[in-house]
Amino acid sequence: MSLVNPTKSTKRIGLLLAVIVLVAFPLIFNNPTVTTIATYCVMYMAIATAWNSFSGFTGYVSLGHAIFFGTGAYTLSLISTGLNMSGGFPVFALVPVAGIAAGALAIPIGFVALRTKRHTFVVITIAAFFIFQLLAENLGFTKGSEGVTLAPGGFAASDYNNPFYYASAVILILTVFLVWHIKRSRFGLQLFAIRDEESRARSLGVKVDRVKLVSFVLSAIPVGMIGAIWAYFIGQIYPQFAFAASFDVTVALMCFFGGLGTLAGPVFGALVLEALQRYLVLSLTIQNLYLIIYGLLFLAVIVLLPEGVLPSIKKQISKRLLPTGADVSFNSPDSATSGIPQASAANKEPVKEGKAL
Amino acid sequence: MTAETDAFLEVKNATRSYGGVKALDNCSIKISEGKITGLIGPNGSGKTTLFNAITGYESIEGGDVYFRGQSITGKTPEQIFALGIGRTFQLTKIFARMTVMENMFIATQRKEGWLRSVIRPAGSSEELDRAVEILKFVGLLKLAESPAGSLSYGQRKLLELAYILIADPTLLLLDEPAGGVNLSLIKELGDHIRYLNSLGKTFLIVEHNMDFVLTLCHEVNVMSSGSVFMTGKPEQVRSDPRVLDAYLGIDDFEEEIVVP
Amino acid sequence: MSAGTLEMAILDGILTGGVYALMAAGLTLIFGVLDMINIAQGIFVILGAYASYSLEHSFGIGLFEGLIITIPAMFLLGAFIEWAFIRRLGEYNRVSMSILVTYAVTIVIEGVLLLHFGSNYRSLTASYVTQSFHVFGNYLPKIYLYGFLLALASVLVLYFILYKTRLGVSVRAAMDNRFAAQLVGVEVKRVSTLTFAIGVAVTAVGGMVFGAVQPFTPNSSYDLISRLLTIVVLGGLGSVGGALVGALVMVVVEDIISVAWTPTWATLIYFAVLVIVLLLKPQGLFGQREVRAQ
Amino acid sequence: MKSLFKRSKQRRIGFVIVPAAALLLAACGSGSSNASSSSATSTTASAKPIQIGASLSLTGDFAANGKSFQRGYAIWAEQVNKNGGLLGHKVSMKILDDASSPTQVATNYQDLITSDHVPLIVGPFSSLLTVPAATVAARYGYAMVEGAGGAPGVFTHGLKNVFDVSYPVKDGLLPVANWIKSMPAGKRPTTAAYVTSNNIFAQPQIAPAQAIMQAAGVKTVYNQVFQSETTDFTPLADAIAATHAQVAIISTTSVSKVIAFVKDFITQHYNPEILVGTNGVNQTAFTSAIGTCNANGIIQPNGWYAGYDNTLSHQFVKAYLAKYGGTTSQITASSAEAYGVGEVLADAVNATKSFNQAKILKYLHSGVTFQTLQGPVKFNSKGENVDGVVLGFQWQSKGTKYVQILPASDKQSVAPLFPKPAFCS
Repeated sequence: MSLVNPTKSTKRIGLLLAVIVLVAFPLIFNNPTVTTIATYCVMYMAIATAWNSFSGFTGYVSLGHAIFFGTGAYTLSLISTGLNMSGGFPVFALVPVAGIAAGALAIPIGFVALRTKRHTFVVITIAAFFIFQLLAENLGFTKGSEGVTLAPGGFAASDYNNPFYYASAVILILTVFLVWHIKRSRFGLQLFAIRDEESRARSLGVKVDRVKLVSFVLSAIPVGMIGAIWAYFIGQIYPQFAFAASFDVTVALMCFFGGLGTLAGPVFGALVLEALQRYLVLSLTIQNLYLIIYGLLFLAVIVLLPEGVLPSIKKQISKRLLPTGADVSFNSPDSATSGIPQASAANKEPVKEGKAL
Repeated sequence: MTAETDAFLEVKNATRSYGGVKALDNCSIKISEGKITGLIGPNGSGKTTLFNAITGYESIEGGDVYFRGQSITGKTPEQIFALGIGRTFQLTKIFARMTVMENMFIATQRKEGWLRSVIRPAGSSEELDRAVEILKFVGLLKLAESPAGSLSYGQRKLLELAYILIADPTLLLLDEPAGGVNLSLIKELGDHIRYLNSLGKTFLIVEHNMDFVLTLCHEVNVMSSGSVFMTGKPEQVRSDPRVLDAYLGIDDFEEEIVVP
Repeated sequence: MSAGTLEMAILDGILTGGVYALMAAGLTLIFGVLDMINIAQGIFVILGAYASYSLEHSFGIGLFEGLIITIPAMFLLGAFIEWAFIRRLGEYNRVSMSILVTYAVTIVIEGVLLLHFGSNYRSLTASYVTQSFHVFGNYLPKIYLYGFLLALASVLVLYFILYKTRLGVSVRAAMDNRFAAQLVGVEVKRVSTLTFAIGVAVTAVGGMVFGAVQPFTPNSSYDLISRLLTIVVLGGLGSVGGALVGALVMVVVEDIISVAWTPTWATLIYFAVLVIVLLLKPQGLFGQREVRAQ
Repeated sequence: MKSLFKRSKQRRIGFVIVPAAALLLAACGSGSSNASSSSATSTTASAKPIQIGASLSLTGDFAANGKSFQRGYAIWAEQVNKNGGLLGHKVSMKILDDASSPTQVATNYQDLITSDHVPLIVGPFSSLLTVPAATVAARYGYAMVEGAGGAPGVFTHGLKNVFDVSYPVKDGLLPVANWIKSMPAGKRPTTAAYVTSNNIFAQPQIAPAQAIMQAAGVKTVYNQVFQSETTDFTPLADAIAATHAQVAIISTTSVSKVIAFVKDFITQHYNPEILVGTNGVNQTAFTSAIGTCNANGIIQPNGWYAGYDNTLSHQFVKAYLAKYGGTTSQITASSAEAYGVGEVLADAVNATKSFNQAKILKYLHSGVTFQTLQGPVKFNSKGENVDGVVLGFQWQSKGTKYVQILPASDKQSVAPLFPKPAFCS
């Protein structure tokens, strides 16, 4: 009886394959449209993984991670224009700086926001988001609503996207690696404990406030770094795009789609949703009806697959292969999120007995 | 049957009210080290409030709580837990989406840098051994990798006990451990408690199942209207007419609602 | 700043705040009873505005008379949505899932409105929309006062329902402790449906006043919902009175800063006030302190 | 754009449903926005048809204008085909939706250029999207003629391939300012209030006009920048009314804001002698919200209107009404801007007799003057239209007629209503 996953070696091979595909992809598919879409996919995969490592693991939904994306974008843009950098690879050296800036900013924001309970936390992250967007619009050094324009990368047009792709891929690999460690660490257990029964976790000696804050800060750093790469890639930032209101909901939907709180879910969700969406927008133009159908189908997914796509598939497969309930989770490291309602299990127990006075 | 002069745990004149109702009214209680102490009383007499006051879940407006001679009044639940007082809840609080084994590691505190704890795997080999031992003891080992949410109600009670035990508390407060649990498990539970007691652990147990309390406990306190009005051996309590009086007029309401 | 401007700003703030309070009152009820965040409240308000618009333009039914139709219609819509989707949310991840579900509801309604009305601005017109009263040496738009009075009346009705009716007792019990309420015989499911429906019905009134005060498109709901959420949190989740105070604080703070200093920073100051209040009182101005035990 | 749950980006997650939607739409035979090239005319375009690529905001914040642009481009393509196509090639528009997102607009142009290999592209809607779009185009040496990227920020970073056929945004209020300056001293207003939303289309208009007016002795009594998230405009409007400024200038990008201000001016019985809104005043949403009669005398600068007396413009208006029906007042300047973009691009192609982007770029930079429905267009080195003319329009005849009043020297201009008549109600 151990925590060691019996399928570790197959997982390793799968992981290795994934990394190879990630690295080789732009070399094989070198159409710039494809690599553009791939770059955004990798960006969102990293962001979703990072967001999930806080919101998915603790159950505190952040709608303010756009702050860190924007901070990263502005950090790189303002420093590179301030230093009159003329594009090229040196600009990427600012990406870690952007990550540090985002992480540093996450400390006071997290400190304030995490004092509140879940519902309030959602709203306070919204408020914080507005504050930072307004600051970006009105402060002198951010150039206000005029935005900041960066020097173009200056790479050859044929493989212009590759530096951005690989920079994002490095962040993605590091983020997944970190989150993988977090998930199997004591710290990860504490995060899940907070999600399931926060007050009880506290009373068991989990330093709840510190654990939440550390998780919040750690999740902000990759988002800031991707924000920086995005700004360099897109070439110009405006407050309303760098601090985009839709950002967190987009990412939340990706994580939900793949499986909230799992490791593979956000990566899968971001990959599928971002790629498919970009591809479909390019291949067809549908307007308002599309909103309705999309919304309805999403509702259907929520009602039918409430755990997200990956965990639901996994469950189905496990059910087929191993019909005994207790063993299902044995093969599934993500079982911590299987979300079996508490009451249903409890109700199985006979209720009224042993109550003699 | 006199209590020792320096009590292991002592609550002095605790007071707590909600609106106009006094949940604790000048309530005092002493617990002796190494004993199993019962706490009974009709519904609404303040037993759970007293538990909450001791374990830091609720503040008291007046009075003091002492543990091993030191005041622990006003400390937070985690501080009190760290002092070695563990508790369970009437409605169990387990971590439903984590596996049983993962539940076991939440309460294991180790002195390590928090930054390292972020990526170090949970559960050292000695902790794992200990968790296995405890799960074996409570009979949940075969379910170690199941999500805790899939456990039955009685199993959850056992899990709650188990994950507290891993932190090795010296005093355990159990809130209705037998409530809603089937008869065979109740017997097993009693054996577990006796065994742990023989290892030196002190218990304070709130329970409605009289047979369970009176056969298990060394000493029983009876509460009514927010204070302890008698303390004695089980046989004394059983025969004291005041205890029956205290329960009179209480309908069966509580019998219906103990289980979620 | 000339004499009377500040007083007018405060008065404006109070009147406008009343309207926001009304829109937020439904949200806070839903928050309290169903333990969820209803992102769709913004689009319900806009839907309410379009409902009034349609009645006015297609059938010549006045704004106030139209409420007789729009309130029950929104009530039924709310009951349906609760029954169809909200009820299916589990206890786990309830906050996240409620955001996602109501977000999906939002885009469906938005899509329907876009399909039917297009993306151009519409506004409700009636004589009292541009008429005014004379106060403080200034003029006060009648619609603001009517809107405020209507909002106040609606909030009073809500109060009556909550504190004087059998349903109200159930609602408050469910807000306090869903589980315990169930144990004492409250049909939490039914109460949830009714609460959601009432919360949505209120937007018929809120939407009518909102639409009379400012033009709207199907897109307008997003700004609105962000504001309503901050109001509800500022006032304290589940507190109708808190929603009123929260809304007043929001608009009055912004209005005072706007005229006494500069509109540039007015919004930011409000959000800063919100953060500071929550720092000092995490449960909001009138929120119940979270019970730490079971 | 600033609201939290705005759909523009997240809608993209809708791909799940999109295939279904696509099928459904295909089955219904609707939903295709591409101009149909099958409605062939009698011309003898022999060469194979070409596609002209564009990304427009058909959904999201800029959707209303994006759709106007789409109409403008469609009519232009139709007109070109009617006249034999471009260098003998039939043209069709390939328009992708960018949902008002800069990320998507860049992807779209990338795709148009590198996957569809469109020989020509035209610009998106909104200055906010122009730079990301033009940056991608520049990478492949494409010229980007556009009609809605006139904010100063577009021209400040040395993009060599952007050409804006509209007048530069910062010039928007100059005709009004110059008109006031030209008034005789005794008649000229002496106080002015300015209020603008914090926005790259609105804000840059204020300073140049203010400088001219102050030089002419018009004192600034109120000048504030507000946030588009503002919940309650009444105190701002009240504060302006309280200054009794003789000139009130409201610079916004949304008709809802200008409605809010004017409504309050009406209730406050504040009647400035000159009342200008930089956007939305000409829309029916505006007149119906404040009441037609109350619109009387309100001024808006713009580059074009359906009554513009220009042969190309007449042609456009006729084609528009034939294709979309409605009345002339429903044709927006945005549609005309898009059409103008097409005209300039077509001229450049015809003049260079090629689709070679380098030649087209060179020609556009050569300083020639193009004739468009909005009047002459001539680009400076930054790509701004130095010949861009800003016109001033005013509601007259109790709000029933929208007429050109500025510049006064223009033969089409009628005499302005000055001072503005009092509000009706």
